[in-house]
Amino acid sequence: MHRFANPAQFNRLADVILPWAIGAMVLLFGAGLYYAFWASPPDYQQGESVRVMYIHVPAAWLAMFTYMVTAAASFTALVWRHPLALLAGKAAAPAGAVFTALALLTGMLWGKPMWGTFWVWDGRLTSVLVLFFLYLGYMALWQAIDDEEKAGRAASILALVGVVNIPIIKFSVDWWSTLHQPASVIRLDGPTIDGSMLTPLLLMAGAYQAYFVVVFLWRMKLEINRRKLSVARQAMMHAPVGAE
Amino acid sequence: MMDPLTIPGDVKFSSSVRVSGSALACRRGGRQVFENLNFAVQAGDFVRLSGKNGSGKSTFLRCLAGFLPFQNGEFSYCHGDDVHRALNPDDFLLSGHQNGLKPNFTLRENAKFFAKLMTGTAPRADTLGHAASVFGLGALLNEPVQYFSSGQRHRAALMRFALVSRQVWLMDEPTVGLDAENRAVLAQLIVAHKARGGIIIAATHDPMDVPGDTLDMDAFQTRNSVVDEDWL
Amino acid sequence: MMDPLTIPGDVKFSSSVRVSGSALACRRGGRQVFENLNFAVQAGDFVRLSGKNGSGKSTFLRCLAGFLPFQNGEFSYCHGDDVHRALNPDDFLLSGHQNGLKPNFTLRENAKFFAKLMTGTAPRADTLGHAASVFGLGALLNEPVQYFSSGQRHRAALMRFALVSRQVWLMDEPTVGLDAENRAVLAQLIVAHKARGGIIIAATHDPMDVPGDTLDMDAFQTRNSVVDEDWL
Amino acid sequence: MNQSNTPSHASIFTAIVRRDVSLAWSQGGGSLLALGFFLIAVSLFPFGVGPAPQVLARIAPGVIWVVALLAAVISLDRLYQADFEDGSLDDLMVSPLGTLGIVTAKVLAHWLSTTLPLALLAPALAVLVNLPDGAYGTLFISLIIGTPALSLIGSVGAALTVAVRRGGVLMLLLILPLYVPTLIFGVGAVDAVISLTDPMPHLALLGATTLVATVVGLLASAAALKLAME
Amino acid sequence: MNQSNTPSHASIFTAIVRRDVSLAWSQGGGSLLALGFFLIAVSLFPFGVGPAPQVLARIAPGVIWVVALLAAVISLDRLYQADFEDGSLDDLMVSPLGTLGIVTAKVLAHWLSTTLPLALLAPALAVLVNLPDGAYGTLFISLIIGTPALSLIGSVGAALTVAVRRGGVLMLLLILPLYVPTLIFGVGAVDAVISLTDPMPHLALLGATTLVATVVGLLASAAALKLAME
Ligand code: HEM
Ligand SMILES: Nc1ncnc2c1ncn2[C@@H]1O[C@H](COP(=O)(O)OP(=O)(O)OP(=O)(O)O)[C@@H](O)[C@H]1O
Ligand SMILES: Nc1ncnc2c1ncn2[C@@H]1O[C@H](COP(=O)(O)OP(=O)(O)OP(=O)(O)O)[C@@H](O)[C@H]1O
Ligand SMILES: [Mg+2]
Ligand SMILES: [Mg+2]
Repeated sequence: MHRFANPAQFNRLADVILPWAIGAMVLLFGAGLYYAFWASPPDYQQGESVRVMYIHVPAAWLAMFTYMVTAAASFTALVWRHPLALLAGKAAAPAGAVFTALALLTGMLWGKPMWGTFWVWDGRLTSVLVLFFLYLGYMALWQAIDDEEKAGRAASILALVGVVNIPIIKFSVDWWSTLHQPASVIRLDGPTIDGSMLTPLLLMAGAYQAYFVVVFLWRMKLEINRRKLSVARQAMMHAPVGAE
Repeated sequence: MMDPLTIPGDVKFSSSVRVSGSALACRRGGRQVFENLNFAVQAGDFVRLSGKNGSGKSTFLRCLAGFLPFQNGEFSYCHGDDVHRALNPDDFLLSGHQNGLKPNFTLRENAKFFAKLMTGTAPRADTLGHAASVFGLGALLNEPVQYFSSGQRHRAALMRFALVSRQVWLMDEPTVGLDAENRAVLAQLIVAHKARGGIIIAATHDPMDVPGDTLDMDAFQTRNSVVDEDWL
Repeated sequence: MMDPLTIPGDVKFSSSVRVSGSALACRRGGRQVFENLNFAVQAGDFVRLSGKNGSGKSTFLRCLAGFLPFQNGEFSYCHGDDVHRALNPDDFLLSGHQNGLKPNFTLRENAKFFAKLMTGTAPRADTLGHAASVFGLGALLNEPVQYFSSGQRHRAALMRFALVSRQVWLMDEPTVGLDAENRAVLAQLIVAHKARGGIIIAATHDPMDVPGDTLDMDAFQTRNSVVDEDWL
Repeated sequence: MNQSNTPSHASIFTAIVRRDVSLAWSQGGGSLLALGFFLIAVSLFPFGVGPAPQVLARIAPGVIWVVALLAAVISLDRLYQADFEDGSLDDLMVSPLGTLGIVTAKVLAHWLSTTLPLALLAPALAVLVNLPDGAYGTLFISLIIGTPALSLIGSVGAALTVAVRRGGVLMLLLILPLYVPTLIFGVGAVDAVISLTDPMPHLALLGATTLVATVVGLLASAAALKLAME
Repeated sequence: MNQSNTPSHASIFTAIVRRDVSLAWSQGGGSLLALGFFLIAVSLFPFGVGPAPQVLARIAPGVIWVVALLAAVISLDRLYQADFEDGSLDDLMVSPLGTLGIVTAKVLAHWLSTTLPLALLAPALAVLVNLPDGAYGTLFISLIIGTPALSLIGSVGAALTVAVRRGGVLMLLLILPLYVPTLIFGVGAVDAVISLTDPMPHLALLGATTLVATVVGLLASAAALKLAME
C-alpha cells in the first residue's frame, strides 16, 4: 500500500504510463470517430441522428465511472488517510464533470429530434443533473476551505454521500418507465445491440477511457508538483525561528 | 463569598491518574505548530502553559481535548494500569476562547444545560446557586447572558468548573478580563482542585498564584523548517 | 523590532486640548451603570480605568466615543477656547472588545481599509510595514486574519494606533491575550504617545507600566437603588 | 472512572433536543424565521402570478413544496454554525454522548422545531394558493413523510460548511440538488391525487428517500462535524 | 484640528463601497449566496410545477420577481449584522464620514454587488421558466428600476434588527410587506407587455416607488443604526 504513498514513486509510474495512454487515446479516437461517422450504417428508425449515440453513451458511462473513481479515492482517503488518495479524487472530478456535461448536452440535442423536447423531468435525466451538481459541489468544497487536508476530507464526505445517486442513474430507467431507453449493452444477459453499432460504440468508449487516464495522470502530477512547491515555499518562509 | 473549597458532591479523585506525551507534534493549516513536545502530569498537578502569541498553547489544549490529532509521538492517559490513547470525555472539562454561552438564555438556563450535557442530570438548585456564588454571579443567575459585561461573561464560562466535577481541567486563558478579586477566586479554586487530586492545565500570559510547573511552548517551536520529505 | 517612538508622519499634538466631565451618569438596559463621575484629562495624560467587572468601564468608553448618551452631567471637549459637547471623530481612535477585523481579508487589506476609513487616503507601504512591525506582525501581513491566534488577532487590532495618528486613544482592555514582550511594546507605544501630547484612556485589569492616573469606576456605582423620579 | 454512575445518554440526548427546540423558538431563533419565510413567500405568489384561481391551483403543490424546501434551507444555515461561533459546539463535542448522538439530537430538534411546523402550516397556506379540495390530506402526509429528509440532508450540508465562514452559498449548492428526489416524489404524490391516480407509489418512494437520508445523513454529518472541529 | 488636511469624504465613501463589494463577492459573501439562491430556486420551479411550457410561461414573471425579492432578503440579513458582530460597525460609525454617508455607501454597495446582479442574471433564468419572447427587455428594465428599492427598503429592516440578535424574522416581517408595491408594479410591467398593453404606467410607478424609498430608506436606516449602537 505505502509503496504508492510515495509521490515520487507515483510520478515515475505516471511517466511510464502516460506516453502509452496518449498513444492509445489518439488511435482509439481516430478509429472510433471514423467508424462512428463514416463506417457505420444509419439506424433504420433514427436515421443519421443515431450517430449522437457514439458521443453520448460513452460520455454517460464515463461520467458514472469517474464518479466511482472519485468515491473510491475518497473512501481510501478517509479510512486510511492516504495522502495521494485525496489528490486522486481532486484530479478525477473535473474530468467527471466534463463527461457529465457532455452526456447532458448531447442527450438534450438528441432529445429534440427523438422526443420532441430538449428536456423532460424523468428519473434518468434528473439523476444525471444531480450528478453534475455533485461534481460541482465536490470541486467547490475543495476551493472553499483553505486547509488542503481539511478541504479534501470534507469533499470526500460529500463524494461518499453522492454514491447513492449512482444506482439511481443506472436503474432509474428500469424502475420507472420513462422516455429514456433501458440498457442494451451493459446488462446481465449480454448486449442486445447490433454488431455494426457495437464496434464504434466500444471503440469510442475505449477512447474516452484512455482520455480519462491521460487527464487523470496529468492532473495528479500537477497536484503533486503543486504540493511539492508549497511545501518547499513553506520550508523557506518559516526557516529561522521567530524571523518576524 | 462562599469558600470554593466546599464544592457540593465533592470527591477525592483517583491518585493513580497520569497524563503524558512524548515527542508530540501538531500541524495546522499545513504548518507545524509545535513538535517534540514531552510532558507528564499526574493527579494533583497544576501546569501553566506559557509561550508567545501563536506558539500553540490553544492548539495543544485542543489536541488534548481530542479535537485535533497529534501528528506524531505518543500520547497516553493512564488510569492505574488502564492506558488510553485519549482523554475520556467523562474525565475532563474544557474552557476555550469562546465561552459557549447562549446570549438569549439566562445564566441559570445556560448552567443547567451545561450540567445536563456533561452528566445527564440537572444540577440541584443549591449546587447551582453555590457554583454561581463562587464567582459572585448569584445576583445575575436570572439575567440573560447578553447583558453581561465581558468579565461577567467570562466568569459565567468559568462557572462550569465549580458546577461539574471532573478530574482534568483544560483552561485556555482563564484569567482574561477578570478583576483582581476574581483572579484570586480562580487561584483558590485551582488550589482546591489540586488538593482533591485534580489535574489542571492552563494556558495563560498572566502570572497565577498557584504552585506548579510551567510548560513553555516556545521550547517546542520548529527549529528547522517543515519538510515533509515524502513530497520532495 | 523597530522603535515604536518613530511613527512616520509623527506630529506633536496641540497641548491645549482638555477632555472633562462632571457629574456624568449613564443608564443601560434600564439600570444606572455609573453616576456622579467627574474626570478631567489633558494633552499628555494617561488614565487607567479600573474597577470590578461590570462597573462600567466599557460603557464609559462607549459614552466617550459617542455611541451612548450621558444621561446626566456635563461633558466637554475643549480645544483651546473651542468647547464641544462630544469628541470630534477626526480626533480619536477606539479599540473595543471585538477587534473589527474581517477574517477573510489579509492583515494588509484590513489595515489599509482602516486607514482609508479614518483618513480618506491609503497608507504608504512603508507606514503600513512599520505599523505592522511595532507588534511584530510583519511576517503576517499577507495572511488572512482568520488563521491568527487570539493574541495575534488582538495585536492586529492594536495596530491601528500605530497606523493612524489621532490625539485621543480610547482603549478597552488593550492588554488582553498579549504575551509579555508585546505588553512591553504596548506600554512603550503609550509612553511615546504621551510624549507627543496624546491622551490615552485605557480600561484594563492588568497593571500597566505607564505613569499616569487611575480612575476607579467602583467609586461611581449607584449607592441606592435606581429610582427614576419622573415616573413617580 | 471517578463518577460513581456513568451519565445516562438518554437524558443527555433529551437535554440537547429540548435546548435546541427552545433556542429555535426563542427570539431570533430559526423556526420563526423559516415559518415567517414560508408564510410570506407563499402569500407573495398570488401577487406575482396574479390571482386567477385555475393558474394558482395548477401550481399550488409545486409552490408549497418548493417554498418549504427554501424555508428549510434558510434555517439550516445556523444548525451548527451558531453553536460553532459561540463555542458551545466544543462543549457538545466533548460531551459523553458522542458525535453521532449529538448529530441525531440536533437533527431531531431541527425537525421538531422547524421542518415539522412547516408541514403543519402547509394546509393553511395551501388555501392561499387555491389547492384543489381533495389534495389537502395528501399534501400534509407527503410533507410529514418528506420533511425529516429535509432536516437530515440539510444537516450534511450544514456540517460540511461549518468550517467555511458564512458558507451559505456552498451549503445551498450542496443541499438543493440532494433535495430534488424528495421534491419530485412529494409533488408527484399530490399531483397524483389531483389527477385522480394513485399517490401510493410516490409516497413509498418518498419514504424510501427519507430512510436512506436517515442512515447516510447522520453518518456523514457526524464525520463532517468532527472534521470541522480540527 | 491636528490633521493638516481634513479627510476627503468622497474617498472614504469610495473606500467603503469598494470594501463592501469585495466582501460581498469574497468567499462566503452574500452576493454569491443571493445569486445561487436565485438560480437554484428558479430552477426548482419546473421540478415542482412540472415542465408544461404554457403553465411556466404564465407564471414566469411572477416567479422571477418573487424569487428575486426573496434572494434580496436573504442577503440583507448580513448587511449590517456582520459588521456589528465583528466590531467593525463601531469603526465605521466613528469615521469622519458620518452615519448617513456610511449608510448610503453600504446600500450602494449592496445594490452594486447583490441586487443589480440579480437583475443581470434574470433574463438568463427567464429561459428556464419559459418567459414569452417579447418580455425579456421589460423584465430586465423593470428589475433595473426596481432593485434599488429592494436594497433601500431592505436596509431599513436590516438596520432596525441589528441590535436584535439574529433578528431575521423580524426583518422579514418588516421588509416583505414594504416590498409589495415594488413587486406589483414590476410584475405589472412585464405582464402588460405579454398581454400587449403599455408597460409605461407601471414602470413610472415603479420608478416613483424607488425614489420614495431612496429618501425615506436612507434617513430611516441612519436613524435606526445610531439607535442600534447604544
Ligand atoms: C439530457 C438527456 C439525457 C441524459 C442525461 C442521458 C443519460 C444517459 C446515461 C446516464 C446513460 C448510461 C446508462 C447506463 O449505462 O445504464 C445513457 C445511455 C443511453 N442513452 Fe441517454 N441520456 C439523455 C438523452 C438521451 C436521448 C435523447 C437518447 C435517445 C433517444 C438517449 C439514448 C441513450 C442510449 C441508446 C443509451 C445507451 C443505453 C445502453 O445501451 O446501455 N439518451 N444516457
Ligand atoms: N448591551 C447592554 N445592555 C444592557 N446592559 C448592559 C449591556 N452591556 C453591559 N451592560 C451592563 O452594564 C454594566 C457595565 O458593563 P460594562 O461592560 O461597561 O462593564 P465593564 O466595567 O467593562 O466590565 P468588564 O471588566 O467585565 O469588562 C454591567 O452591569 C452590564 O451588565
Ligand atoms: N484555524 C487555524 N487554521 C490554521 N492555522 C491556525 C488556526 N488557528 C491558529 N493557527 C495557527 O497556529 C499557530 C498557533 O496558534 P494558537 O492559537 O495555538 O496560539 P496560542 O499559543 O494559543 O497564541 P495566543 O497566545 O495568541 O492565544 C498560530 O501560528 C496560528 O497562526
Ligand atoms: Mg490561544
Ligand atoms: Mg469591559
